[in-house]
Amino acid sequence: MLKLQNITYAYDQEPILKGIGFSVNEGEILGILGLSGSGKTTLLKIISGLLVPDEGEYLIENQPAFIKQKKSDKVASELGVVFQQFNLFPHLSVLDNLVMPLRLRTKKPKSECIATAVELLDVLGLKDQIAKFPYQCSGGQQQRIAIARALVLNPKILLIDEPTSSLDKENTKKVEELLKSLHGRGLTLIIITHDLPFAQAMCQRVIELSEGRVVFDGLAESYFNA
Amino acid sequence: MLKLQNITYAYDQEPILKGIGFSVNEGEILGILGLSGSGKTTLLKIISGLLVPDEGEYLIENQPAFIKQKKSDKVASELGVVFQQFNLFPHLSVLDNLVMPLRLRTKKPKSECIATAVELLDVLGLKDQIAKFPYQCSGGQQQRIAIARALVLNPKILLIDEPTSSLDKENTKKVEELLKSLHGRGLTLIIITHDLPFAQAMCQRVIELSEGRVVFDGLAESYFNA
Amino acid sequence: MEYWLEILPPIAQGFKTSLTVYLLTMALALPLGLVLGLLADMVKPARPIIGVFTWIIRGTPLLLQLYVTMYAIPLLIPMRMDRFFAGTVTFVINYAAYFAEIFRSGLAIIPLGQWQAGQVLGLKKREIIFNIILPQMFRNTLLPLINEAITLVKDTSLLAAIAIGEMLRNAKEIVGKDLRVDALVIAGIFYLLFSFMVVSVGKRLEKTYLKQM
Amino acid sequence: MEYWLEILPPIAQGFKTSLTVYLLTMALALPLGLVLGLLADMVKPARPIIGVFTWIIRGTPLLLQLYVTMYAIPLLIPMRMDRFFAGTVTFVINYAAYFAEIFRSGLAIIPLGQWQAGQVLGLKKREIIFNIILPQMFRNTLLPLINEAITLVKDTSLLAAIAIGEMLRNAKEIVGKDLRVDALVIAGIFYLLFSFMVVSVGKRLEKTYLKQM
Amino acid sequence: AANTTKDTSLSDLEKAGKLVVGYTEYPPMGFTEDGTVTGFDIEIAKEVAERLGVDVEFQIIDWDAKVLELNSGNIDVIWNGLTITEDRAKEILFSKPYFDNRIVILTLGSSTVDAISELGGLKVGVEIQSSGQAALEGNAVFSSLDEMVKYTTITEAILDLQAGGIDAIVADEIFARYAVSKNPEGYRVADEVFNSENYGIGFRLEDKALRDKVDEILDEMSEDGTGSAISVEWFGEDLLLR
Ligand SMILES: Nc1ncnc2c1ncn2[C@@H]1O[C@H](COP(=O)(O)OP(=O)(O)OP(=O)(O)O)[C@@H](O)[C@H]1O
Ligand SMILES: Nc1ncnc2c1ncn2[C@@H]1O[C@H](COP(=O)(O)OP(=O)(O)OP(=O)(O)O)[C@@H](O)[C@H]1O
Ligand SMILES: [Mg+2]
Ligand SMILES: [Mg+2]
Repeated sequence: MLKLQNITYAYDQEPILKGIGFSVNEGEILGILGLSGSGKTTLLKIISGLLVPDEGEYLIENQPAFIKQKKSDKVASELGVVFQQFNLFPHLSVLDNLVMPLRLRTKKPKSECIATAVELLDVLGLKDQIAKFPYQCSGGQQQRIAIARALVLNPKILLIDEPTSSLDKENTKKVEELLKSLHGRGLTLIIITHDLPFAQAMCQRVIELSEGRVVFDGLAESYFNA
Repeated sequence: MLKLQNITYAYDQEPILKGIGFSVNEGEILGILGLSGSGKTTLLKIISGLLVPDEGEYLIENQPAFIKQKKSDKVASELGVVFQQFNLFPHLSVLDNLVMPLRLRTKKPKSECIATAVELLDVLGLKDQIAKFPYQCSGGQQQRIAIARALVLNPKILLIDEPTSSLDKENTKKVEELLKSLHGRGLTLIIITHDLPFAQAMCQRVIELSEGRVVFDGLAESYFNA
Repeated sequence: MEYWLEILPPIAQGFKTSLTVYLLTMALALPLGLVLGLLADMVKPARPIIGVFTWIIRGTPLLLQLYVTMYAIPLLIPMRMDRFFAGTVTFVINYAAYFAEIFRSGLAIIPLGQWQAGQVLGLKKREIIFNIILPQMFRNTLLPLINEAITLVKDTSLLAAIAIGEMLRNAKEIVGKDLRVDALVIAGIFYLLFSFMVVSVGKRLEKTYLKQM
Repeated sequence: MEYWLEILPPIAQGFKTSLTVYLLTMALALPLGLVLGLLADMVKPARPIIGVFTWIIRGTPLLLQLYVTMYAIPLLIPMRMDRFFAGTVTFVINYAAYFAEIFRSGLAIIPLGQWQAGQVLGLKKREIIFNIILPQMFRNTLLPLINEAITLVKDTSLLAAIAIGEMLRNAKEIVGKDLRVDALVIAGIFYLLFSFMVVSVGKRLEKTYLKQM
Repeated sequence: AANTTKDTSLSDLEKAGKLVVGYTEYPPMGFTEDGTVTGFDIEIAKEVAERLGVDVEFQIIDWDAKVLELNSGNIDVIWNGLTITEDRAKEILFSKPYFDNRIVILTLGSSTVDAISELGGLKVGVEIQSSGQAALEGNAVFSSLDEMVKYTTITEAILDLQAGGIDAIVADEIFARYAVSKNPEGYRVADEVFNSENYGIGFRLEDKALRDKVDEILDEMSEDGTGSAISVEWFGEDLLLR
């Protein structure tokens, strides 16, 4: 489904990714692990089309993801992304953070969009927060809102950066169950995380980044048993 | 050292803390646990003097922490705080995020302050990032910068909100060791976390919040073995 | 009092003229300035061109610009210039330059993450701008915009320079004729009420946009 | 050309006057506006008072304010008002009101977390303001401030109303005398150069302050 | 108020030792040339001050603020082609008329307008509240004009005349003659003129003693020939009115 080959990226001359290659198959759950600063978030921004790689090839469903430095429409329409810093819309209520993109993307009537959004927020234990603004929510609530916002559009592939960093055990479980059920319905998942128990519970395959290179790429089982 | 009695707090009529009471002894490591949204961060803001409780008493070294709704000087001079969202200074380099408060508080010569800051950043594996600005740092790097900024002032008590949320195992270890060594030199610690292994490794005593009340207050051992 | 009633009509007539130019200028200069501000923020090659434009327009007095449109252009392209049209066009261009810089400022301080969040949600550029960027930009720029909106109230008096009978000129005319300053007092009250309305609209917008977030 | 050299000295002389008032106004109105903006942002009871002040000052024309300082005050308190002093004081108060609103805007959008971070580091209010808040506020307000700074260049021409020999008046005098517009062209060039300097300073500050963060 | 308090204007002036004359840029009555103030009014005023035994200081003023300047004491007299009108006399104490100014039609050199009646159907410019405006409004031709366009300054009227925005200007003769003298090809003055008007020196309402003294000096100057000499120097003929 996704295929990256020899991708390099540098921030102002400082090389971060030094030739990354791997592929993601449809319906897979891939974990991306690595130390803080190893380039996981940078890689996520490349996969989601926000950064253009300096070199290398990136194919999405066998077509180039970047055509003349501009990302193809496919990238945005098939991918959902949860950012490490959430990037919620501060001027919109929690509900509108979901409803606004949903309405624009699906053109469905407002009431229908609201119903979809409320349902999803409820699953993540956020029913009481829908009228609040992001700044009025706790850290873990914000994280779940960000997850809900990415999922409400029903992406084919979900990229998610540290999804459980601010979550307690119980909420982690909720997220885990939600993602697994969506995976059961065909969602492909790419999860960046340092939460090893969570990774072990979720991922089928794992790659590990270190100093800008892939140092492990294989089954989760063999990674965690090594 | 700190003593809270029957503290209540509400955001616009929505009661969050409903009568919190506990005390912190000198040299203790106290963990505050609880579900997302249970009021941990709110409690931290009260302890650090940023929110004035609606009711209840809060004593710091046997003196009221708030005098006529205004926090006493003691609060700021003895406490160090790491926020859940870091609140780094975006206009200052990583180094200056530490040096600026250090110079203002200690009035020591600049070179000395820089040396102190660089040393601490080095311990946290941030030596290569000192010239960057916060937005140029990865999530885990930002978290460590925030920890460093609170520690550089040598507080007597450190309040720290989810200190390992964005950290991998290796960096969590670094933070753990640093905090333990400072504790050995007399630092009192209040740690809000949902990272149970980390809590177990660090804390002597634990309190658990649920729906605005303290539902557990006792030794860490008995909490984790329950 | 009787005297006031007597001099009110020409002042009110002038006020109507001033108000018309005011509303036209706001209605046209705001969107024009917004487009320029967005271009300067988003389209690298457009930046220096807009930079020169805003420099020249802001760098020369509005009065001089009115002279140029009204008295110099007809010398180059033989034509009879309509006073009202010339005045309005000049005001729109002048204010668009100031608005453009304010909008550019308001855009520059929106975190990159907001654009990125819109992009990964698959929103079109236009949708991102209207639903994510502009609401946050208005918050950042509201008070400076009110400043300019108030300045415009008073700048309408410059229309007199191209012989348009705006309020202040009509009032001054009465003062010159009757040698009583009542007309200026009335004009002053009109200006103050007008600017008070602008400030009130601003305060109401402030409540919606300037709240914490 | 010879004619230009002949009319240059009075224009340059006027420019010197305009420049002096300009520099004095900037040097005094910026800090005054800053204090007002900070008070309005931080001290709740001060807000309505400052609100009324900025409304009245911004709501009435600068020209009228010059008349009041120069001609009305001496009628109440018998004194000979120094023209230059009256002009400068009026300009400072007027611009402080505009600056105050811009600063208030720039302060309102700084996240609360920045204040809180300063507070828990045990910094004094003054230290927080100077080291954390103001640098971020300048970033938020730089371009609107440049707008006002450019407007001030041209507003100095209002000094003519209280008979101060600023540049534009001197130029107009020459036009009236010689019935040739050369003097206005020269004045226009002076204004353009002056505002270009202001814009350049702005661009330089932009590089330091308006970068991503 | 002037009757109840004693008029000390003359002695005050002698005490101050100088006469402050308010003027605007209005060539050739008063204007700046090569950095010094000169003109017909200015030269007369210098002579008057000399005979008063005081120094003279010329203070340029904004014409809109002339009464304010006078009443606030910044200047002692307005002396710059100030037309005597009934309305103004309520605010200003006038000297006897000293100059006769006629109102004329100024056009581009290419125009053929020569009579007032020919203004019918044309756009005519005036300076707002000037004697030109009053003269035009008072004339029968006013109702047949295409439009009377009012400018804040006469300079703008000249600019618009050149730009083709208007066809003629009605203004003071001295200004019109001055414009023609600057550019004899470019402008011309129509033969037929409107009524004439008189210039006077403006004093504060209570300064009667000073006004009377100045009038007395002007009479002297007229008799001994100094006045006419100055007039001839500026206008080529004796226009000083007594
Ligand atoms: N805008 C930037 N400019 C310069 N350097 C950057 C920028 N963004 C990231 N970096 C650097 O690139 C490296 C990789 O950053 P990245 O955010 O990809 O790390 P990460 O693997 O996601 O780490 P973490 O687990 O801490 O989030 C880090 O050393 C970081 O300092
Ligand atoms: N400014 C605010 N206005 C209104 N409600 C708020 C505000 N801040 C927090 N809350 C609400 O108060 C409750 C407690 O928030 P708090 O941030 O203290 O939770 P927390 O225990 O730190 O959670 P987490 O582990 O997710 O960070 C939450 O339900 C939150 O939505
Ligand atoms: Mg990251
Ligand atoms: Mg929290």
